[in-house]
Amino acid sequence: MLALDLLANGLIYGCFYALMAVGLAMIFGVLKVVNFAHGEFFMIGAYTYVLVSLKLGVPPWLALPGAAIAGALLGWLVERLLMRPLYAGYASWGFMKDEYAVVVTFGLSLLLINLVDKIVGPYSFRGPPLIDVGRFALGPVMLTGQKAIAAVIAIALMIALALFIKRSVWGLQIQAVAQNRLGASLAGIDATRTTSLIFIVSGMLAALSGALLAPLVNPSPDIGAFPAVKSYVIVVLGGMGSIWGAMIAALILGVSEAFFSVYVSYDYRDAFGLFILVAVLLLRPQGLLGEKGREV
Amino acid sequence: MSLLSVHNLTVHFGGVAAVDDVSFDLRAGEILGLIGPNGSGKTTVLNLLSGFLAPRSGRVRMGDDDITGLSANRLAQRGALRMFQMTRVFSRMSAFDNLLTAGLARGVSERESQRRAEALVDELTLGPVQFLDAGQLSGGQRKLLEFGMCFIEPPRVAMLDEPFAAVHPVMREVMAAFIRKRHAQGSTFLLVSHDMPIIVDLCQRAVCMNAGKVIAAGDIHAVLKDHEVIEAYLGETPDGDAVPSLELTDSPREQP
Amino acid sequence: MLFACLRPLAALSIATLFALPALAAEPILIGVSLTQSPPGSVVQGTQVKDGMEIVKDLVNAKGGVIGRPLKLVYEDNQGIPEKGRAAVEKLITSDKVVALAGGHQSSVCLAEIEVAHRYKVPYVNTNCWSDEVRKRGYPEVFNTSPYNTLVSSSMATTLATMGVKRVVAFAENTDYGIGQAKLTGEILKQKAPQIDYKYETLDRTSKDFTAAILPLRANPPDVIVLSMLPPAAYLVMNQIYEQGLAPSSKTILYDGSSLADYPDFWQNVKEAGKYMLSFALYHPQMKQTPLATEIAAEYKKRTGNEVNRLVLQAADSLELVIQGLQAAKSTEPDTLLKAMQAMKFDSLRGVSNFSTAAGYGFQQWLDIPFVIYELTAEKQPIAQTVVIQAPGQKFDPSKIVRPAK
Amino acid sequence: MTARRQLWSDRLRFDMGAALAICAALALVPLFVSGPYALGIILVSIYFAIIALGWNLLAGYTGQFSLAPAAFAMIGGYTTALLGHYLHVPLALGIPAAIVSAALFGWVLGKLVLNLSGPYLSLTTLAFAEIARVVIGNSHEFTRGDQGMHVATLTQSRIGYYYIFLGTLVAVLVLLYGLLRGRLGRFMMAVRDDPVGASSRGIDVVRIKMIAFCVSCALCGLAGSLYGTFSQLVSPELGLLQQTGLVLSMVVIGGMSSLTGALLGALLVYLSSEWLRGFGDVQIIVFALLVILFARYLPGGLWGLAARLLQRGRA
Repeated sequence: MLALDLLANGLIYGCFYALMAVGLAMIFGVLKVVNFAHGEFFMIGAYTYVLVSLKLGVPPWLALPGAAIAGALLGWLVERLLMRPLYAGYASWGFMKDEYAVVVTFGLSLLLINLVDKIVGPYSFRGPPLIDVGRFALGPVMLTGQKAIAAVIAIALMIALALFIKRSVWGLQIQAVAQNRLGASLAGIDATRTTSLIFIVSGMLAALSGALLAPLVNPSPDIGAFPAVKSYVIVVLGGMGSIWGAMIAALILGVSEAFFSVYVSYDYRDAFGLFILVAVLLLRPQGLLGEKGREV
Repeated sequence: MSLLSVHNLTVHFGGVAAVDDVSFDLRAGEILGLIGPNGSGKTTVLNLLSGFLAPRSGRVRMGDDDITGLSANRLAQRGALRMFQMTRVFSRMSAFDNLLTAGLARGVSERESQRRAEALVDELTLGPVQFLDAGQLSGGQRKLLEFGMCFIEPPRVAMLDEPFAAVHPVMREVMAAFIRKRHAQGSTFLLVSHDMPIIVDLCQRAVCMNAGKVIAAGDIHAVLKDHEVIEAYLGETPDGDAVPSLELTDSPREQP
Repeated sequence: MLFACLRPLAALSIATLFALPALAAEPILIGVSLTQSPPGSVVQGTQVKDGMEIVKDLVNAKGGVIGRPLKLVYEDNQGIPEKGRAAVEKLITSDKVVALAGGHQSSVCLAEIEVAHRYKVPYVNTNCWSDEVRKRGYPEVFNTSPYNTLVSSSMATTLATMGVKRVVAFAENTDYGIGQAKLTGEILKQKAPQIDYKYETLDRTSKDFTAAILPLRANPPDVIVLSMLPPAAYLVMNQIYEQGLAPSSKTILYDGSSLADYPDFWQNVKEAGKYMLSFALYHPQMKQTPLATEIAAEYKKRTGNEVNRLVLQAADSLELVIQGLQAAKSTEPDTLLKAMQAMKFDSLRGVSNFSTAAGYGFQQWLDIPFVIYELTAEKQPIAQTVVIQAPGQKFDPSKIVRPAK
Repeated sequence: MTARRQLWSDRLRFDMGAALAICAALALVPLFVSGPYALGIILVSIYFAIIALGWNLLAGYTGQFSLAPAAFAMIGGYTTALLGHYLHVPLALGIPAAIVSAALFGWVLGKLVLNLSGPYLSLTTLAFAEIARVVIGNSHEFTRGDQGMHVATLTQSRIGYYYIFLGTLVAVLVLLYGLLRGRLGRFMMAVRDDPVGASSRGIDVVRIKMIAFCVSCALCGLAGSLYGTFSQLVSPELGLLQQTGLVLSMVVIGGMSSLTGALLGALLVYLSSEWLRGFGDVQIIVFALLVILFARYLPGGLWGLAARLLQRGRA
């Protein structure tokens, strides 16, 4: 009974986590760097959704794509203005890419959080629900319309992404660049354009998850911290750059967190995901799915 | 007397035997050629001997002691040095510092390493670039630098993986000369290459591998006349007369 | 070489040194350390600042204090104790403020009062509820803020008079939250040992509390006490509602941190806020000084929001300093201190004097007026809430409205 | 063309000279600056400088890009605080204990990430840091949670503390100099540039990595512990990810793989962030912009720039 509840709730949050994390996973796969501002992509999405619908009175269903566009735009800008040096002129930058990426995105996240804090204000907003269905019981499990619809959309987006990566030309290009940037560009793929595409998609997904969760997590300027840390865990857990791994890891994390916090301890709940992470890395450094990260 | 003896070495990659029951001896003071077509397992053997791969079965002995599965740095400490086809130098240190570091790594005192490094820089004609970061050196210069790093403390056996591949002829010559000189001084070499002229030029004996197996071993000329070897290189040969000899290709010294 | 490195360094340190004290001329400087950027509660920080600004402007409009204008020097402590410590030190040693006010987060206050104590500068605690702030017994620290003992004991009394059997408290993992939840438990043990009370700590940075709520569904308690601050508090409320746990004919929510008058309360909780009992420090029914009403009007004018307890607490804490200055007729910290200890403080919410008994009450305005009201409709303004316990009156359970089955 | 003699030992000596010059300058500051606040700022920036130097040893010289420096400062601080609070251990023992415990945790972390590289290593260290912070922050019974713990102080005199920190900084610099100019330093850089090559030359990569982790974390622990005694308070916020971000930006802005770089970066970044208080509540926004611009348009950092200019000047 309780177990069933936990499982359902865990799975739902798993889907949300997945949506947050895949974007980060894609950037990892291609640039092999940490994007510290990933949480702020989420935040921007959530705020766009909330403000557009609450302040401009746009219906939520239109605000959703609005958020996606905002995220895509941000992703594009970040790639264009900050990430280019990582691979344009590799020779000179190659050796300092880790620290460059971390510091630049760290600065970016500080900037975005405080900009929103000053411009929009510190108060948290509860986004309007996509459908006006209050709480309802699904068998023994209590749901709300928003929670259900958000989960459904999240799954739909996952499937769409999967098809996009597997089937579409762009998707194949992304895979190629992720596996071997040089090789891909030798094969005539415009690695730079592909990378900026990845940032656009990544930003869009993060922003969408922000928008979908806005009615559930009441965004405030520092909301980004929570999806960010979860995403880091999921991405490593799933194996760098492996989108499938990220999805599976997200579900595992969602469910196990739910059970852990009830049957073990609520206080250390947020440390728990990290514990799994460390454990997995010890047994299987390349993550659940995903290419090896070990040195020769 | 054999310095390095390899007994029934075997390693599998995903079911496929990349090295299959390989045995051979490396005699002290000789230059042994390890030849064979691409993908015949030469480099894998080198990885096994230099501690970057652990064999599934088989033994490797150096002198009197068993060195099977020792880690790369242990082997290096014991004097089994390895050079890579893709050079591995410390790109953000000056060439000179690379040599110095290699010396220290082999337990040579700082002052002594200094002295030897200076000597090696001259011998390897690295003088003009010795203070540049190794990352800025040309491919050939890096190979020379690696030679220096191996020989700053004379190794018991030097394993060279395709040292002459994609190197400017002049550099090749410097290397070849370096190898001959050290050989004359009694160093032992295991030379992996599919560049026949050089092999013929430098080696007394050779071991030829194909598809992970040793197909011929012994005197270089004998090996190169061996039918299996020729087939391995040239595929099926027209039976009957005029077996093309691998020795007829011209040796590097006659190249412009 | 040496100078190449030195120049920018010297330039900066000298800038930091001389640029700032330049201000300390004729106006009286009062230091305010509050949260203006995450991770701390910027929501509280903003309200505290609003309250202080209003009082300052009103006072200066009337010619200031002892003939000199007031000037507030703000420092952002980001809700981080360490930053608070540094901020207060800067305010004291570099801005030379005569007194400090505005503290609104227990962990930060605890770091700041150490500095105030070392430099012997008056420190007025605006909104740090943790008893620990008082227990340190520093003569420099005055508390116009509510305190956990007050809230916990009133809640305990309430629960006892309601005659409930099972109570579960959700406490945020801060000194305030855990402190309050524990204290309530202890007091209940004496007052009403028959009540089965337990509390669960929740991480205030987490967003999904369902896992903590679900186990209650099997056997819902009579009351769920919330010792949490926004935004986490809102999420917990919403998720309790989603799970159909409360409000119900059996279970009601009881808020222990005066949530209901935050400007963003209703926008964030909607139907989940209905039928919630709230321990509150402000209600229009409370007796108020003309100044209080003036401030309320001004706040409405400036922000468009109804005045709330935090704004008034901020105003009160600044008022205390002002009255101290008037009594002392000097800005000498120690004269000021003496004056503040000696005087009667007539606040926006009634006259008060500070207890000097050691412990949770040390230099604490003990009889802070409070009410307990119930929110009986969505988006209900405070004025229309149902008062269950009027200021100074007894708690009257019969007034509690419960949702129909 | 013959490049001018530019050996590691020369570069390092030059680097160290510059660093000591800065320290000398710092030693003179109290002659002109007496305000406890101004001294306090420089003092805190020295705290960051020590962490930055520690992290630089690990990331800049050994190529192990850890994201946990702040966490180790926190661990150090709490070691001293807990020992003092529960066992009444005097600081004379409490501070060394902090160094040891930080080194031990560093050893554990090192073991954990031994075979990881690149983003794997970064994120695992990040996870480790977050675990440490969440556990300390939520163990109220033991660590008093977010309220932090009170720590005894070495001296009430601000000048005194200033010179204690400066002295420690110099000691750390000397230690690092000795370590870097010898075998260890060279081996570390070898591991950074090419682990495989290093081991094939006879360098015990594992041992070198572990040493780097222990020393680096020990330095962070020392910094955290000293800092705790100075502010008489340790709180989980010491280990916030933002703090690590701050340290990283210091090193990157100052210049990776350089003693002076780390020191310079720490001083400039922290002092300017304080100086930016003048901007009121947009302070952090301006600061963030500066960080981005520096990282973006000044590869190699200030020290890289300075060094290049000085080279040109000499040649």
